[in-house]
Amino acid sequence: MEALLHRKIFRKNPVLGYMHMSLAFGWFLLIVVGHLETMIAEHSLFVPFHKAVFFRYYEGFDEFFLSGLFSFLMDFLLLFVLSGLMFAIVKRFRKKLFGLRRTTHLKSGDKIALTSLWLIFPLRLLAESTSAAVYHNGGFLTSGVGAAIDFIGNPAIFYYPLWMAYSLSLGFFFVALPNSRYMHIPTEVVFIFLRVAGIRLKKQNDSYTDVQVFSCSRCGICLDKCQLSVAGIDDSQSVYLLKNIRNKNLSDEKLFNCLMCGRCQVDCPVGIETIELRTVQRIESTREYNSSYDYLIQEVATKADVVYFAGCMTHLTPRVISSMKKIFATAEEDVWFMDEVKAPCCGRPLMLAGQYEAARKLIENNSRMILDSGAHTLVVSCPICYKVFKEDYKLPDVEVVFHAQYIYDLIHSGKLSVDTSNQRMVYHDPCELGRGMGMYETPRKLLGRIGEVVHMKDEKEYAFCCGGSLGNLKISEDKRKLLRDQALVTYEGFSPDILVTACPKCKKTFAAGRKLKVFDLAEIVAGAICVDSLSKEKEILEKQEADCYAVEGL
Amino acid sequence: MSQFDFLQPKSRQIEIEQFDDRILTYVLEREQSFLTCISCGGCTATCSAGNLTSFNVRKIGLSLRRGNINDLSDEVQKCMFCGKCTLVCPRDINIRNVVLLIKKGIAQLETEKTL
Amino acid sequence: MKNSQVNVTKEIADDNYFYLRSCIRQNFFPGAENVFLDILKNKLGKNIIDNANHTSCTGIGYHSDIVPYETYQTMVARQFALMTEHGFRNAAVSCITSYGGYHEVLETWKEFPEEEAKARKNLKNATGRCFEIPENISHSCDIIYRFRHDIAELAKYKLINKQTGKPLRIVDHIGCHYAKIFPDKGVGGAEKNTVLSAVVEAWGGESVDYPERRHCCGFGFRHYLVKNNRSYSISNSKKKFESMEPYCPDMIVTNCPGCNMFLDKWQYALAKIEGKTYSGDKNGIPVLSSEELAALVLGYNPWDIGLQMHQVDVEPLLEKIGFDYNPDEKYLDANGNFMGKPEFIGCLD
Amino acid sequence: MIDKKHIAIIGGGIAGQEAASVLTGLGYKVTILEKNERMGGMLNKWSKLFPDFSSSQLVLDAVKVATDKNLNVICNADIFSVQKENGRFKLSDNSSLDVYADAVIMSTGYNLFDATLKEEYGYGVFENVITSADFEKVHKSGEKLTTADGKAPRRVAFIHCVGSRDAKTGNTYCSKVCCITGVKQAIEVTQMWPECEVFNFYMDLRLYGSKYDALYLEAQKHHKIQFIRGRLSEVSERQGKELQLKAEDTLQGRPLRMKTDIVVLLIGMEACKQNEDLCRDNALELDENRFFKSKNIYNHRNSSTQSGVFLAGSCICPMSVNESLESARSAAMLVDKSLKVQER
Amino acid sequence: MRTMMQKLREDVRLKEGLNACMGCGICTAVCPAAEYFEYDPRSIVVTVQSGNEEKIRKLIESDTIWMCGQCMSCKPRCPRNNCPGLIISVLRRVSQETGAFVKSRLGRQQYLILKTIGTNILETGYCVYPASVVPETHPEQGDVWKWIYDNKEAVYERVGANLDKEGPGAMRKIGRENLDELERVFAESGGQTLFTSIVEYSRAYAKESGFVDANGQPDMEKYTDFLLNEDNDEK
Repeated sequence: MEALLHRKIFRKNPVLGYMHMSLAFGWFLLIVVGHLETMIAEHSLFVPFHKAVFFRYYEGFDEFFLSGLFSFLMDFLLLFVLSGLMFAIVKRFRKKLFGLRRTTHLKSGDKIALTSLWLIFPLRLLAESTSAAVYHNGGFLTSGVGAAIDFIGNPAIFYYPLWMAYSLSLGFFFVALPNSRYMHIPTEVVFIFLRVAGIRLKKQNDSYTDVQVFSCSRCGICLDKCQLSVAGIDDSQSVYLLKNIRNKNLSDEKLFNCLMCGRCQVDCPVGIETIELRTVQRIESTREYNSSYDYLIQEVATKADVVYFAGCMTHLTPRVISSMKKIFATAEEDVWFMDEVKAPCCGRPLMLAGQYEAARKLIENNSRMILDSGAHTLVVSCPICYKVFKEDYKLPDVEVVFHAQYIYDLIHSGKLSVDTSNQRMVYHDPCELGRGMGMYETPRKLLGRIGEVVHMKDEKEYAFCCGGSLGNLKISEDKRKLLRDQALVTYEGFSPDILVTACPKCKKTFAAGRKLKVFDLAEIVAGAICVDSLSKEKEILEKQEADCYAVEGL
Repeated sequence: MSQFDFLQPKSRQIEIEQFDDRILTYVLEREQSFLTCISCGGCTATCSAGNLTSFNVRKIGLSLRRGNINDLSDEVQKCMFCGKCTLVCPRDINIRNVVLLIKKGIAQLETEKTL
Repeated sequence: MKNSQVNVTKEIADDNYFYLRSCIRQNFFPGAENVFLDILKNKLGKNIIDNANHTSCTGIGYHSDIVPYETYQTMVARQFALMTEHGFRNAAVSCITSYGGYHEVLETWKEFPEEEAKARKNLKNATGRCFEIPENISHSCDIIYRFRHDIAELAKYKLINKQTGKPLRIVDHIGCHYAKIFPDKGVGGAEKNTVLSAVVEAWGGESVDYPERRHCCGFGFRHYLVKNNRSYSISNSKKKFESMEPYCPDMIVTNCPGCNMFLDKWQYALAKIEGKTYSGDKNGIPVLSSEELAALVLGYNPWDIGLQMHQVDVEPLLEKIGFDYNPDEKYLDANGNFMGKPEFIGCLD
Repeated sequence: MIDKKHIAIIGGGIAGQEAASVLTGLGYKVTILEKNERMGGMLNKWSKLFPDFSSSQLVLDAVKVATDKNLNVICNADIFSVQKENGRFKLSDNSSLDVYADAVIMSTGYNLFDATLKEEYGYGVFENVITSADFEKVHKSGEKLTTADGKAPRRVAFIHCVGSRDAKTGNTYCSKVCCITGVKQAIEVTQMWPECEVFNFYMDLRLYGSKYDALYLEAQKHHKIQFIRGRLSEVSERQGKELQLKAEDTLQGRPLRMKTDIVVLLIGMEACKQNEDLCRDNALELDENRFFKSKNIYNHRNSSTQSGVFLAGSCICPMSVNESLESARSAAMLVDKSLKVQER
Repeated sequence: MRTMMQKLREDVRLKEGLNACMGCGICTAVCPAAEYFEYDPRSIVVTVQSGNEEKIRKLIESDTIWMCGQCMSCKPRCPRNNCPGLIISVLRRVSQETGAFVKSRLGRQQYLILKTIGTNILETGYCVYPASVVPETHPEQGDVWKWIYDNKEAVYERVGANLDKEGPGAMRKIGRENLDELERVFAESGGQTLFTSIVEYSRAYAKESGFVDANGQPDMEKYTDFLLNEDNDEK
């Protein structure tokens, strides 16, 4: 049913949703009802397919059970489909009315199929109408049009040619289908079934990738969701990716020109795993040259309850680190700052570049370090790291916690107390955290304890990418700035006091835009720690210092 | 002439004329921003991999420009793609892509002997 | 180079020289030193003394770092003391390393008088000798340069190919320590040194420039002295040969005994290693010092001045000049007896 | 009584002319003493200006002083003595010319470094080694830069810091404008010969002025000019007059050898030799770089060590065109101020 | 304890050789050694200029300082009137005085040079002496030299030299009284101390490295063999 209705399209735009529904669902019903009608007319459960499709051609003068109702129903459905078709034609030329700014470009296979598709239903109307004129068997629509035809000339003259034209257009459509976007009609059903059954993409090309690839109807909804369009990049979006995979002409320039932000995937009516599909292609494309990182040596781990891994990017936002340190100290947590001096990257950036095998090496190295520390919790403050630690590291008995959650828990358990203020904050969902890991509420709850989080339209799964994404290896910095500004201008519209995010990369990207003051949520929390806990922190620091002196014998 | 086995003259002087610019061309065709490198070393300073081993991103760029493909293919393997270099580059060079292209270019050279 | 822009005019004493010999030249080309003395005394009528008491200046030891600078200064002071004792104020130096060294020491003493005082004290304590600072220190090539026109007047031969009538194409190599340490101490300065090219031109030859003209021959002191290090030495000589090869030189003239020896011997070694010479023939490019060249134009018997001690055969060069010599005397000893001959002369079989 | 006061300006380059037009505008009587036949000074030799490639003629035309009853221009006047006599200055040249003035502005400008002094670079020896001034001459003529035998160069190398920041030439100071000139001329070469490879050998790129760095970026980005950090050690000529360069690629720490068709030496600015004469009969002093010494380099940059004598333009230190003009205007204003103080 | 920098500064040649380096690379550009070794005189000067004790200590323990060929081609080019070659001489001296030279392969060769050139100087008064240019260890000297070597007396006499004889002339025998003076000069001016320093540190290193004879004393013959064959790492 989902395949026919596509609720997501409705969400995108009701008119567009109606268009697809009327065409897909309407046609489906025409076939089903027509079949039923034929079955009743023939008094048989098994009727030849052509008989049902061309029923009005065969159907002569005989009245049968409910034939009047069926005539009406069939005409109504035809009208339903035709109305959709009308929208489709309008959409081709006036796409804005449908909430679409862009539509896909057609290729020759598509054009034949599209033309056939457009012709099928008007021809059917005309053919059935002539039948209606000849046999007087039509419903309200066909008999009406039939009467008009009768008025123009002898319907019997048009009778054969029109039925012939109708069947030809139908034939053309099915012949053109495998080479066109309408291939999705058969494939999608299979795909939706498999998806519901819980099957997901593996890290290599296989038949399931083919199923997904062929399930794309090239509706183009992903085009508008894609922020790259803002920067004038309009040949690398998911729909083109799928097309290029299908046509086996995918270039690196297009493959790696994607933010991997996941906005397209959220809105894909068919639910194609666009990001995973692209990841698979990147893996395939770079399989030849994964690095071995022989130089990595196992550093000695420090025993602690909690391991903090700041990550590469966080090292460029030292305020986040100092905030985390302050939070740890205030909460009196036993923490080992694993990459304070040096540690390999988490591996996620390599994965985004397709180099999963290479990332494995870093993951192994880091895993051993974390396990050696004997910690029960790994805290990360970067969503890029969080995703890979959570999904790809095998760390038995170690809970991987994002700092938002971790801080929230500290507050919740009373280890940390924060002051409230009336600051208005816009919270920017980092791609890797939001769409990537599904974490939307925790940061908001946390920030809500300190100030007011402004509610926006483009948030959570519809949030913008900051433009700084590591997923895109091709986009120039100038173009990144356009994406960043798109988000910033939108956020500015809500006149917040500050912009808060939970990703060092987003923070740096937005900070460079100089439109709003940008903070990581750790900074917000660290800045809001109650005086009470502050004095406690001071006490601890003094004690630590005293211990140091004791050790050094001073 | 075994008695002369101590005589193995080999110059390490850079001869601009003898540059192997195949990888450079390959990269520049796809990533123009590399042209504007001023060899400031910001990338090397921030590099995550450079913190762990002798890896110098700036020198990767130089080896690329000077056509030292041998140096390049060994060195470029050390990159972890973390992207910090790109973030600090004063000339907004897409260094991650440059590294990706070098890796790709070298892999292609090795398999196909052409680019 | 004829059209040199900067003319470093260097003072060269015109008589009364105290001769300071070169370790390497005595060792490999002793005839060159003898004939230099002979030319000065007997052809130009100058007063030059060859003193038996002077020793090596220990410059090779100094530049290979086993002789400290204080010791080197004191050794130089001893040479000056011998000069002083014999009443000479002008040094005629055979060796380029010494030449550079003497100037280096003098320069240090000028900058840091305490160093001179130390050297005087050391010398006094060790030998009881005292010295005065020489008035002039010239290299043998300087003196030849100074009297190049006198020599040209006395010359029996010109540096002209007798068959073609064209000047011989001569490349020069200036020892690094001649002018690189103190450019104003070399005729023409460090960059476009003219001390040899002017001599060549005065005697009818054509001085030919080549890109690596200023490059070191590759001696490198410790680089030659330790066998395992000699790749440095040969590589740099090779660089020079490669650079001069396209200019088809008839010979190389040098002012430095070390360079003279290396440029001669490395051609042979390179031929053995690479099977190649840079002269277009199997012999190699003859390498002569300015002393030997002067002796040749003056018509000295090539075997009296020791040209049979060169690995690259000089006979083809003698033929080009049209030199009247007796090839049969080449390997006869002082008494006219055959003293055996090298198994092989030249570079390639 | 401004109109009675007479100011002599030594040097009719852009600084001298600019100062003259400010002063005549204020009503002073002004005499410009130019040693050459025509006014305009060194800028006459330049074709296009950095950083925007405006024609130097635009500046020359703009500074050209309008004929004014108060203005007297004397060309071919090679002043060699400035003496103070009875509170006025007496300026004399080699002929019988004597000019009396109440104040003097020195705008003697600069000399170009004589590249033959940098022997190892072979200027004057190798035909394909030229200077930045030679390049301007070619550019100004509208011709294209070619090798000595008229061929299109396949490669051109620009050498920075020739006669600047070099103890060997006695000029240890930075001439300031050569870096940007090198970038500008490198671009001009690629504009003449799009296929030509251009290399700039530099020690530091001192692109100090507004919009200069943008030109550098443009040179890299759009003109594919390559910058190698290393000071040129020597130039030698190969057969066929092709040149060979030696430098270190200091960023790699390796020596580098390169063949090239043309070498352009970016020669620095030196103080005028006449400055020494001009100091002889008065309290004027030269600084360690042989430029005129200012009373103090911060707030009395235009005042010389001799009261009544003021400094304008690149006789103070190397300056670009716009700095020189600004300097001239401020010198003129200072003259005005000091004469008014005297008046009172 | 004097710092490395103090030791370097004691040598007057450091003052002559180092004014202030701006890292232009003109020295490396013209350096014959830089062309064939992983060697960069510019960076040596920069290190000395930095005054960083740790770096200087590492430097004098390294092969790097022994790569210079002392041609002094760097001297006339430096725009700041430095002389890298001279600075390197000072580093080598301190390296030998402090024993750091035995820590590098090229540094250890100083013992070989001492044994050949040092011995020549003290025993003959010459740095180079015909009998010590043995054709077997000097194959590049070629067949002509072999002939000269084999017929020394006759050949030198033929060309007017005075080999090993009294009186003046090329390759004459330098009289005992002169050699005694020479020895006293070495003793007086620190030459002998340096010789001793090189020998002692080399003996200690030989012992440490297991070149010992039956009595547990350093076996310097074995050590010399080791040095002669201690090869370039790159080969």
